[in-house]
Amino acid sequence: MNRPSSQPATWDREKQNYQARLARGAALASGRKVSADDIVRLLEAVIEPGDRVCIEGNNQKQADFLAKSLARTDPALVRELHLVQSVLALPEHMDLIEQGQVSRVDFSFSGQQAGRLATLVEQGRIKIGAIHTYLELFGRYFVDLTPKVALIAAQMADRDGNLYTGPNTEDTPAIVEAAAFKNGIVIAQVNEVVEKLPRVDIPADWVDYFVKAPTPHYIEPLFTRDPAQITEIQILMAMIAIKGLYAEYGITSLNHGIGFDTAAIELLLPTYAAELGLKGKICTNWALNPHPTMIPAIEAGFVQSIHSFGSEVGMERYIAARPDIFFVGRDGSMRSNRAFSQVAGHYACDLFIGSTLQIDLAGNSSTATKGRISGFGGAPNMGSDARGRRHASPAWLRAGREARPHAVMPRGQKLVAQIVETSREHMQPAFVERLDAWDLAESSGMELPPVMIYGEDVTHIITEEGIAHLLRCETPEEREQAIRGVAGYTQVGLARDRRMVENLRDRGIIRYPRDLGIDKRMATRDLLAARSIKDLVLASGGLYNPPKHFRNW
Amino acid sequence: MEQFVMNFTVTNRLATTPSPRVCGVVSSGNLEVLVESGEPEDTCRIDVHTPAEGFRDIWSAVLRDFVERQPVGGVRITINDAGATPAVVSLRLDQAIDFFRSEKP
Amino acid sequence: MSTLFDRLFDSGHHAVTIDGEFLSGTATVAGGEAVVIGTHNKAAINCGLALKLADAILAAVREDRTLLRPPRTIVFLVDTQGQELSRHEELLGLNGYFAHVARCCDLARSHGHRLVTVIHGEAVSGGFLAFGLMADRVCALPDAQVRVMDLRAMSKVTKIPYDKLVVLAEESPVFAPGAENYWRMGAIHELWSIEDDWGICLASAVTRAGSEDERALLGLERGGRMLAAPIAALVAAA
Amino acid sequence: MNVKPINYFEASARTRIACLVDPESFTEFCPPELRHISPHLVRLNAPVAFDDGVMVGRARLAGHPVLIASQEGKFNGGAVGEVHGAKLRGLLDKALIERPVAVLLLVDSGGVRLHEANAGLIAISELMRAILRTQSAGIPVFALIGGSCGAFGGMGIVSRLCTEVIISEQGRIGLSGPEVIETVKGVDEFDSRDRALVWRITGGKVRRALGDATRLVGDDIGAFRAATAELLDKHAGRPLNSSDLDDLTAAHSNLSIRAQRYDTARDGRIIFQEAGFTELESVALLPVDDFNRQLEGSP
Repeated sequence: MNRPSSQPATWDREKQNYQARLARGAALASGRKVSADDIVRLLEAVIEPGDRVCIEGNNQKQADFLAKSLARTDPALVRELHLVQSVLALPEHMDLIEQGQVSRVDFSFSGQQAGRLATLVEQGRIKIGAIHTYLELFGRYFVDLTPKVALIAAQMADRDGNLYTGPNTEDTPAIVEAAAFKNGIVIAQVNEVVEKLPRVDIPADWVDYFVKAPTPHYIEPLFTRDPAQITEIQILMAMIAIKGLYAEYGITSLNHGIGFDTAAIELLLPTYAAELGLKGKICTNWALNPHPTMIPAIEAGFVQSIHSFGSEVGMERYIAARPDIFFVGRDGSMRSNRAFSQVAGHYACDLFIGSTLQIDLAGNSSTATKGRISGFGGAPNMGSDARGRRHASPAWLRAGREARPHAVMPRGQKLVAQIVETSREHMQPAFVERLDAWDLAESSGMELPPVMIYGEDVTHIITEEGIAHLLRCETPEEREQAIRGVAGYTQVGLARDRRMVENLRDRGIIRYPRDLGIDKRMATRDLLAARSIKDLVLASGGLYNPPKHFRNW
Repeated sequence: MEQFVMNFTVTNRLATTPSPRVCGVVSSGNLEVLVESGEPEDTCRIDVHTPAEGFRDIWSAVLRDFVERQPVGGVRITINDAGATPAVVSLRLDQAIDFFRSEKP
Repeated sequence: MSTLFDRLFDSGHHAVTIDGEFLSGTATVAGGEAVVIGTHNKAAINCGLALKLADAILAAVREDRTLLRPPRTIVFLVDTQGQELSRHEELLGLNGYFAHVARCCDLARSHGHRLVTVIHGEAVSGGFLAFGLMADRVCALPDAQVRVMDLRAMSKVTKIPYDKLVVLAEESPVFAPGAENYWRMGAIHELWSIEDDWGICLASAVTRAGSEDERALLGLERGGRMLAAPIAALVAAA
Repeated sequence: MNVKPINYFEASARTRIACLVDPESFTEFCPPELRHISPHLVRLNAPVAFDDGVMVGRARLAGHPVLIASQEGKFNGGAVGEVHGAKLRGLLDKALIERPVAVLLLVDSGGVRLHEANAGLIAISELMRAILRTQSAGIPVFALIGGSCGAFGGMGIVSRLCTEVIISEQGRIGLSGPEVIETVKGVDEFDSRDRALVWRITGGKVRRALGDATRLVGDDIGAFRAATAELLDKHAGRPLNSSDLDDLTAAHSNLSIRAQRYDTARDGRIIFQEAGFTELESVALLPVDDFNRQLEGSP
């Protein structure tokens, strides 16, 4: 037998490295506590070139002070970093690339920085590993993209370093879990240091350092949609969605996107849907951020439960007062969790409905436009059939039967709907022969065109023209005509085969408002349960406290 | 600015001559539609004023469908558009003609 | 300032005091005493300045009434860059202070005072509305700058290309800056040249100042504002 | 379904008139089919409206004859151009002939229309003089303010010339818009995105507390109608006394006192405080009726 090499095997190199980092940081901390003045030096001490770093931040909560501090480190010391994080939202994230501290990124969404990122990619100054979905990126934290350094944001710490992440827990547990248990350094910025936390969300022994940031971490009120901006066309589409999709399939568990189209549906539940007798029959259980536009539906008793990815600014008191609906801790504040809510949206919901910018003839949809690399966050997880799903529900089973009428083995299908007005302002078409995503992939050297939801996963398209039941189509040709049939006056719509479209209509694959018994003239703003932010405040009994730039009184 | 007129010949004609009606407001993404009685009685004449140039085909498709839905003769319709989508144009035309018909002469 | 006063008032006879951006006093115009109220240094009119203007007008009315003498002419010397832009002024309700100045002008007019404006600097937007435009007769000196907004700023707000605005401004007086444009539209009655004897001009302006608002007709006559008068007449006759 | 009140804020100018006055009583002067559009907008290739963004006419309200104008805030921000301004001015000229109980101006305007800025500025000056003349003739002029554009620029001045000002809490009166102040003076001077602050500076409640508005009503056309009817009853058969020197001297003294009292104020909270409100943070959310009760009950 061959003996292994004489060198004894070492199995804790990473651990030794972790301890060496802690030793370098020790002089700059008092226990786990670091002062804001020392944070840049601490980062320089514990970070090594080539590290995978996660700067926590989603489209809501941001570890903005740590991001700023990292951007102030010496690029000679802190370099060749690989960012592995949900969102590249802050200008500092881009500064890190421009300053040469970061050379590679893996992420999910870039929002406001999409334009700058595209420029940096074209200039060859940054390499993108992949643009993930949230779940996919979280998954890779535990396989091949484990962060070596996690810079996270929490609301409060106690003196020992236990953290309270509060209503905006969001991504923190997933990030910390991966870093803390794989020899990574966890550094938290907190808004306050207190004697006793309302509850412990992250235990102190998973945290290496915490720092009180000079200003509270930024939270974007991303899910606030002012009802005043909802149009008659969106109301019409919401009526079609409620009658032609929700009622038709009896959808009880679901997720909504964040646009005005879905906000319109939410505001029609206590009025239009209630009149149709749908209370208790649809929209009872949600994976959803606490949208303010849900308040009237909740107050009307439409909703049984909501689990959230994150929270929403101004909704704190309302949520705390509705523990029957939201997931609220023993302390009274909500607990969100993006990873779990994404899992819920993917596996436990029967329907996802959201908007998009472009849909092609196969039903592929994308929000990507030329010159902007933005990604899709969680939409692809929600907006895809969960092939691993094994529990049945009437809506899921029915969709499965419609999609595979001849299959021998009974199986369901997730309902994935895109809701979109056929043209945006100034005749910009939502339906196109070819997605802009192809051009973007070409110009940025991406391996895949950035498609948000693949056509094969889309079961329904709703426009102001009507609803297309794509899952009922038998051939790709039928599918194309079904899409053209609701594409209105876009070139795609005008090129439809009128005979085939009439045939699809006879078979209930395309249904226009008149086929559904919807009177278009009823589509007025009077149908909204709330027509302004103020109406939402009143509906909440004064518990909802909207962000100041949403108020007009 | 683009301006054009389209005339559609229809069989239905109005029994009465209601007063002119205006529907909608000229604001971004919206339009106003003025409906009046006009000559000849088998024609629906539609004047369009729009700031978006190069969409005449779409306009004619939208208007053709409208006249198909609401074949009313002896009517003159004038549109001041401010970048409305076809969906909004169709909805406003339907509302305008409804209001017009319900108007007393 | 005193060069201007010397040219405007009879044989340089004037007693006008300068208090910051505010001018007030008396001077001889066409052989009689006139009240002088004005602004200079491109004053940004705020509540405080509006109160001073109003106060001076009320004082003139009160004095002449108390002394039982014929109402004196009031000369407004206008130089304003517009209203002061500030949160504090808005909170106080600057618009209401401007309305008050307008009411005071109207009161003076109804008491028989003739109101003559001389624009000697800028006359811009809200400042001009409050102070100057309410007079019976408005005169502009050669370097007067009258406007709402300059063309570059207008181009930014209306999203109409600047070059296009410049071309269109040649054809029509309705939006581009310039005293000449306001003359064509009837809001400025007289444009004085550098060669004119401004004292004689002012005296003649006082004589010609009428208490009816005939600016729309004047704009029609001068070809700069073709619709204001006929449309107003159409509505009034409906 | 329950019948909801019709929001004044989001109603169109036409709907406001239709719901405000007695049914079927409105006759429009210079109606859209006459097509008196702005030639200046045409020249600049900008969208035009058949009524140029304002309708004027005659109506009855609670039986009282009135002349009425309504600005369309959604068309170019309700801004005043040559035709728009001439219609308003013509309406006030007509008041001298018809002698209605009052002229109602449903103001919803950012002021002068930049596409025809000179014509707009002059038109507003003419309107100011016309209002003063109408009042001198004993006819009151009311401003009703509750639209998305409020009453700004020259129309802010015009509103404060009116005999009565009825405003909703969504309504605003001012001179320079917050965006303009922010652009010129910076975000520290005025953060226009802080809507709550914007309303504490120019909004209906603070204007009512200062006395710049004579009535504060809810955002409901019915509430505007009720308040207008009440004021028409008050004015009917009693011609307005034109302001004399004593009135203006008194007004002057009030404005001087205000300027001194609030000489450094930059936030409406201080005005609510001086008006006797104790819970300053909740004033914004206070229902209109409670606000009015507390205000009128205060010294």
